[in-house]
Amino acid sequence: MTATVLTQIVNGLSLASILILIALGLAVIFGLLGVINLAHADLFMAGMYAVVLAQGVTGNFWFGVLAAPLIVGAIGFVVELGVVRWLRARPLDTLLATLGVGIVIREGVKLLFGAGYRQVANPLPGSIAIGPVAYPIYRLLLIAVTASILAGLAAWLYRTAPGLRLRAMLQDRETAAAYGIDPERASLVAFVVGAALAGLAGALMSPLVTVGPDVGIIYLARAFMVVVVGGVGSLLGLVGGGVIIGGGDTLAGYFLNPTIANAAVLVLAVVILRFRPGGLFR
Amino acid sequence: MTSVDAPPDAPPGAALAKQRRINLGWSVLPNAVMLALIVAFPFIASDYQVGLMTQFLTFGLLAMSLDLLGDRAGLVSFGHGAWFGLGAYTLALTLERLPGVGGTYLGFLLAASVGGGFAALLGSQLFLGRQRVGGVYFGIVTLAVAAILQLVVMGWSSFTGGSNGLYGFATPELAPGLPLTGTQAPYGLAATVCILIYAGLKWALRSSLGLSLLAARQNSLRAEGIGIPIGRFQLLVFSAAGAIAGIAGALYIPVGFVSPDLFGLTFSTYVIVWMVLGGRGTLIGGFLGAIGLSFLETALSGSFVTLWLLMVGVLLIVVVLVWPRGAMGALGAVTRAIRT
Amino acid sequence: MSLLAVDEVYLQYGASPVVHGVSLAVAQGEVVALLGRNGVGKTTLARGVVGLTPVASGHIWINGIEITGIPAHEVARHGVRIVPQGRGIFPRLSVDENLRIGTLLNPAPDPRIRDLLHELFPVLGERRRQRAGTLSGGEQQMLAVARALLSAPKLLVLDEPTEGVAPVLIDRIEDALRLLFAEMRMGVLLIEQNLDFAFALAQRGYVMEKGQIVLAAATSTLRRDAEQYLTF
Amino acid sequence: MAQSSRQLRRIMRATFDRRALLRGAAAAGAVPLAGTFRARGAVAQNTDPIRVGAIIPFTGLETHNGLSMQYGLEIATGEINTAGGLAGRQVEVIMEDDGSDVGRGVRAAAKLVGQDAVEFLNGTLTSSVRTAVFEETRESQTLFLNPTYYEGGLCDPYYFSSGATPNQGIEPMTAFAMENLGKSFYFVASDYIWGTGSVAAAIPAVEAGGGSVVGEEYVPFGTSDFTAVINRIKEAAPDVVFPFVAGQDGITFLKQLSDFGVRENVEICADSIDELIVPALSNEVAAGIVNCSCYYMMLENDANQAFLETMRSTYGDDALIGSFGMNMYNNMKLVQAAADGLDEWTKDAITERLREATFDGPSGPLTTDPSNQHMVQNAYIATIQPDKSFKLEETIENVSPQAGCTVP
Repeated sequence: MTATVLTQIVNGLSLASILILIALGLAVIFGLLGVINLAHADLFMAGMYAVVLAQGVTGNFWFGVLAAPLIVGAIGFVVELGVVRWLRARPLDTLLATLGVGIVIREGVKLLFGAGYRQVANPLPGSIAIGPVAYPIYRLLLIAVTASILAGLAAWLYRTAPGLRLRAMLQDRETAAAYGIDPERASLVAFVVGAALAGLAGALMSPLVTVGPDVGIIYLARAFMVVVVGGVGSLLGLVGGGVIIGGGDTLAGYFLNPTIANAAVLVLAVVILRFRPGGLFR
Repeated sequence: MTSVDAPPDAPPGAALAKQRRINLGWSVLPNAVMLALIVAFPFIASDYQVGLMTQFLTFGLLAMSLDLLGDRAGLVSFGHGAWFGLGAYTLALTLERLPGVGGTYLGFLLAASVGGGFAALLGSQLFLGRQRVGGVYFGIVTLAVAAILQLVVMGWSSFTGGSNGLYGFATPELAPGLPLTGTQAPYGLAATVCILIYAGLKWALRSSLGLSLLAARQNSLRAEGIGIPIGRFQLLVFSAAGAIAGIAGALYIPVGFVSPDLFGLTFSTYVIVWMVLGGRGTLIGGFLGAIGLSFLETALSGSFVTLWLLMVGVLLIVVVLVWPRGAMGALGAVTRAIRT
Repeated sequence: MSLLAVDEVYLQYGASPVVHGVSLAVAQGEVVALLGRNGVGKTTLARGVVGLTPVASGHIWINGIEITGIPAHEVARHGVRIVPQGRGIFPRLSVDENLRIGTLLNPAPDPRIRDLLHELFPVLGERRRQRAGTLSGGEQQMLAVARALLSAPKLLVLDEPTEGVAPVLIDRIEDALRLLFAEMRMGVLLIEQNLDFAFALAQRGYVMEKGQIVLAAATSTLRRDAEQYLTF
Repeated sequence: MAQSSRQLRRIMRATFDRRALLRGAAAAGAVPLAGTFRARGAVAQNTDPIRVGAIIPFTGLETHNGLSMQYGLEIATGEINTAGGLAGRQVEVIMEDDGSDVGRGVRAAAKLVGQDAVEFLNGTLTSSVRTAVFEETRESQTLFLNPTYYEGGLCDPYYFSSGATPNQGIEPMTAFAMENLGKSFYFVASDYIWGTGSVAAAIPAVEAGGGSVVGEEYVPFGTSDFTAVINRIKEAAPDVVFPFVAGQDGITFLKQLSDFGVRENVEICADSIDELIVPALSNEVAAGIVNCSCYYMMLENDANQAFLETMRSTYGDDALIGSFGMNMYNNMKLVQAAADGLDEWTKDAITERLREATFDGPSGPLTTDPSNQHMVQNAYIATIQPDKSFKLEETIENVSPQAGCTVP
């Protein structure tokens, strides 16, 4: 019985870390720019294909993990300069335009790589025993990696000058500009970082799921729930959202049939949004 | 949190408000041409195309209701297809239990009430609270609600037919001996309902209520300051849009089946694309966008497939960036150019 | 050559013209007041000077370098700072972080100035970890001034520093500013409605009405003649 | 591009070309449709190409199958046209994308039948699309050939299926598994008609063979995390897991089963993992899976070798084909066999002859079972090797289809 409980706890932790990882890029762009990036799911997917590409060239998964944020960050660079920049202060238009960007990325990947599935092998097969429970190494690693990325992001935002610039720009664009902060550049940095994080998440998730052009869509709604349930614009909120959705999913998945569990978590998210539109952790 | 953002070149609904002043011929002409085309279509097109057009009219009505929601309440639903699905399932389930004329009319009535009622229920929770849930949050909530409904429809197969959808329910009948079979009768019904709803909306939006809606939409802060209850307005518009979407779904029934795909993200995304590319804030733009794009897709997707979607994506970006009022905006620019 | 030279500048707010052909100058070490009733275009002019509102026509120079039409963050690189109306502090950043914004363009501020600021505004040291939004109005004003001065500006634009500040604090701010202006020798364009405050600090001033300069004179003259333009 | 402009012209022409009431006429019991147009002008149009409508998921959930189905279809068409066509007329194929979506699938069928006036339909993949298209073709009495294995239950005089019925895939698989892998089974299925129908067919097969079912479970589309399911599997400790999880979810499930170490004690058998799917699996995940299918690329017969050679020279050496693609080919070749020696193409003549048609091709001999119009065919059980190649374990020859219905 303790083994079951322990397994469920680790499962919940693992799922929460996965959801946080996936939602990170979305949260950064939403939180810092107020932009809902509907292309997030497809940037995430592009990260997976970056691994497929890098693995194909070098034969090493970890090169893919390095390449993904660079490649997807570059896509983000183009999208910000070409699209998002021109729609400032028109949030719904940004939403619609990034919907288009997502379609273009998805269909572009289909043109480049074909519509079939690609495989990314688990680079660290095998399990580690945690007490009575054997748990896959790679999933445990993901928990640690997610925690490190969160810590790194927090340090960057709260301890460095670029982070300070971004947060200042987020609060008051004009005053920030009057103090020498280039708001256009700061926005670009925020978007590229968000996109790179989406790519990194895709790369890290690629061994766990099926790599295909439509894979991102599955995660989009879930990532939104994590971001808004916790509260936009706060890393703490993101962690909270991930734990609530991930934990809720694991718990419901254990007791209920998967379809009902799925619906139950969505209902929970809607109810939270209804009563705390700003998120739980604000 | 209500985000009010309009395309920069014109305030929402401005075209409508101005239209009264502009010389009558120019505002009536496009509508007359549209009307003539809709009436003439069954006489010039093949049966296959009339059947197709019937479906696309229902899509057009759905896009029109989404445009109503966006233009008058500043809300974009990412799950609007779900209301269409609700209407379609409602009529199908009614006809399964009560075939014939009675079931048909009851079903249509129920479809409108279920669509409108569900929107009212959800809207009362979202818009009337201390903190209104609007803007992108409304989009996310509707996305989740559609996903929940889809899971319910898929999971409750004894009632809804599950992933299989529903088949073999009775054919709706408008009057004894006038079943909605073939292509002409369903087309006639769909076309009539579309025209009536469009005319009704045009009329309603020019009434004093419609104008206060417009005022509220254009400056929500000031409107709230002078005591216009924005939350209740949004609730009203959302319920109306939900009811129209429900009717549109019911009109889809002569196709002969309903499936849970109607609740999917893909379908709802399509509705948004139709509205944006057709032209926001005009009602007729989304309607024409739905019909035009659906026809193009049917004609081209066999040969283009991936390229077709790629083009839709590019077009979506370009239209939002440089032509926020879509095809209707382009048309307006052309007519203005001709006139001057 | 003056530090700031504004020549026949026209500015618009949206589509409506607000400032019509204003010319003025501020020399180094000089405190110049810009006076006028609400809505005559003072703030728009200030925003125009620092690059936040685009100049419709006319020219603006800093130390002989034309800055007309360049974006605000680049104007800032020419040593121009603004303490905007309503203070423009970043409410969700800490007091310390707000001050760090001031040092972004001046990474090694003069330690004497730093000490002086601490001395004059001790509350900023006491509350350095607090969110700036939790400070009182006067404290926020002190923060905004300190932030601007830490960046060692050549030209400081102060837009209504006394607005919404408790009267006791106004005197303290006035004393502190007098000391700092004397110490730092920058040019100051001071926009004020509080005439006593303005006359106590400025050597000369301009009076605006309906988007135009209607009077330019030394403070002593202004004290006498400004009445007709400035009664509220 | 050329094809699309042709299609556009066709639409333009059709716009001014009033046709008889589609469904109205069919409902009134008039002469079947597609044939009507042809028969009327038969003398003059005898040399017109025979149009074939293909419904293929090029986008959506089942995208990855699209190309394979196109290959099979086009290779067969090429062979038929080289050999002189059907009843002396060349074949022209019109492909439509169903987006793996029921509404679009039905619209595609309506376009192919109503506007393009195709002589028959070949295709559909997902069970929801197939069922919806079946409803339409049954009403309009259109000839419809299905290439995909499925849960069965569709019978109509104008409907033929080369796709395996449950007893041609699931039953041989469970029988083999009970003999070689273990007796207790755990079923995980996508929560829709194929998944539930397949489990419904598998349970009696297991129980009849003396095995036991220790768990069955249905997951919604888009499931990306199977940890809860995997926990339940571990607790139930079955000998064999038999998944019916569709599309990318199915691959994700297999990956995660491996990650969680379930494979150390549990065998996996399947009826849906062929050469088209394994590229998405790593060697560790794929190795050891036992699968039953009616076609593999590794089958060693002359027809298959010739087919693969044609495919690789036409579409490149990486081109892959699975059982759906092969059945697109088989369907065309069955029609060719039925049309052999026929002077004039009419739908009823072809349908009549399809009921007795046979074709011995890459997947082995196919014979129509006239009672349900599904195919008598071979079932092949194969094990995936560490290098992801398939090793044939057993061939069950000439399995009669049990479609769960008979043609009225």
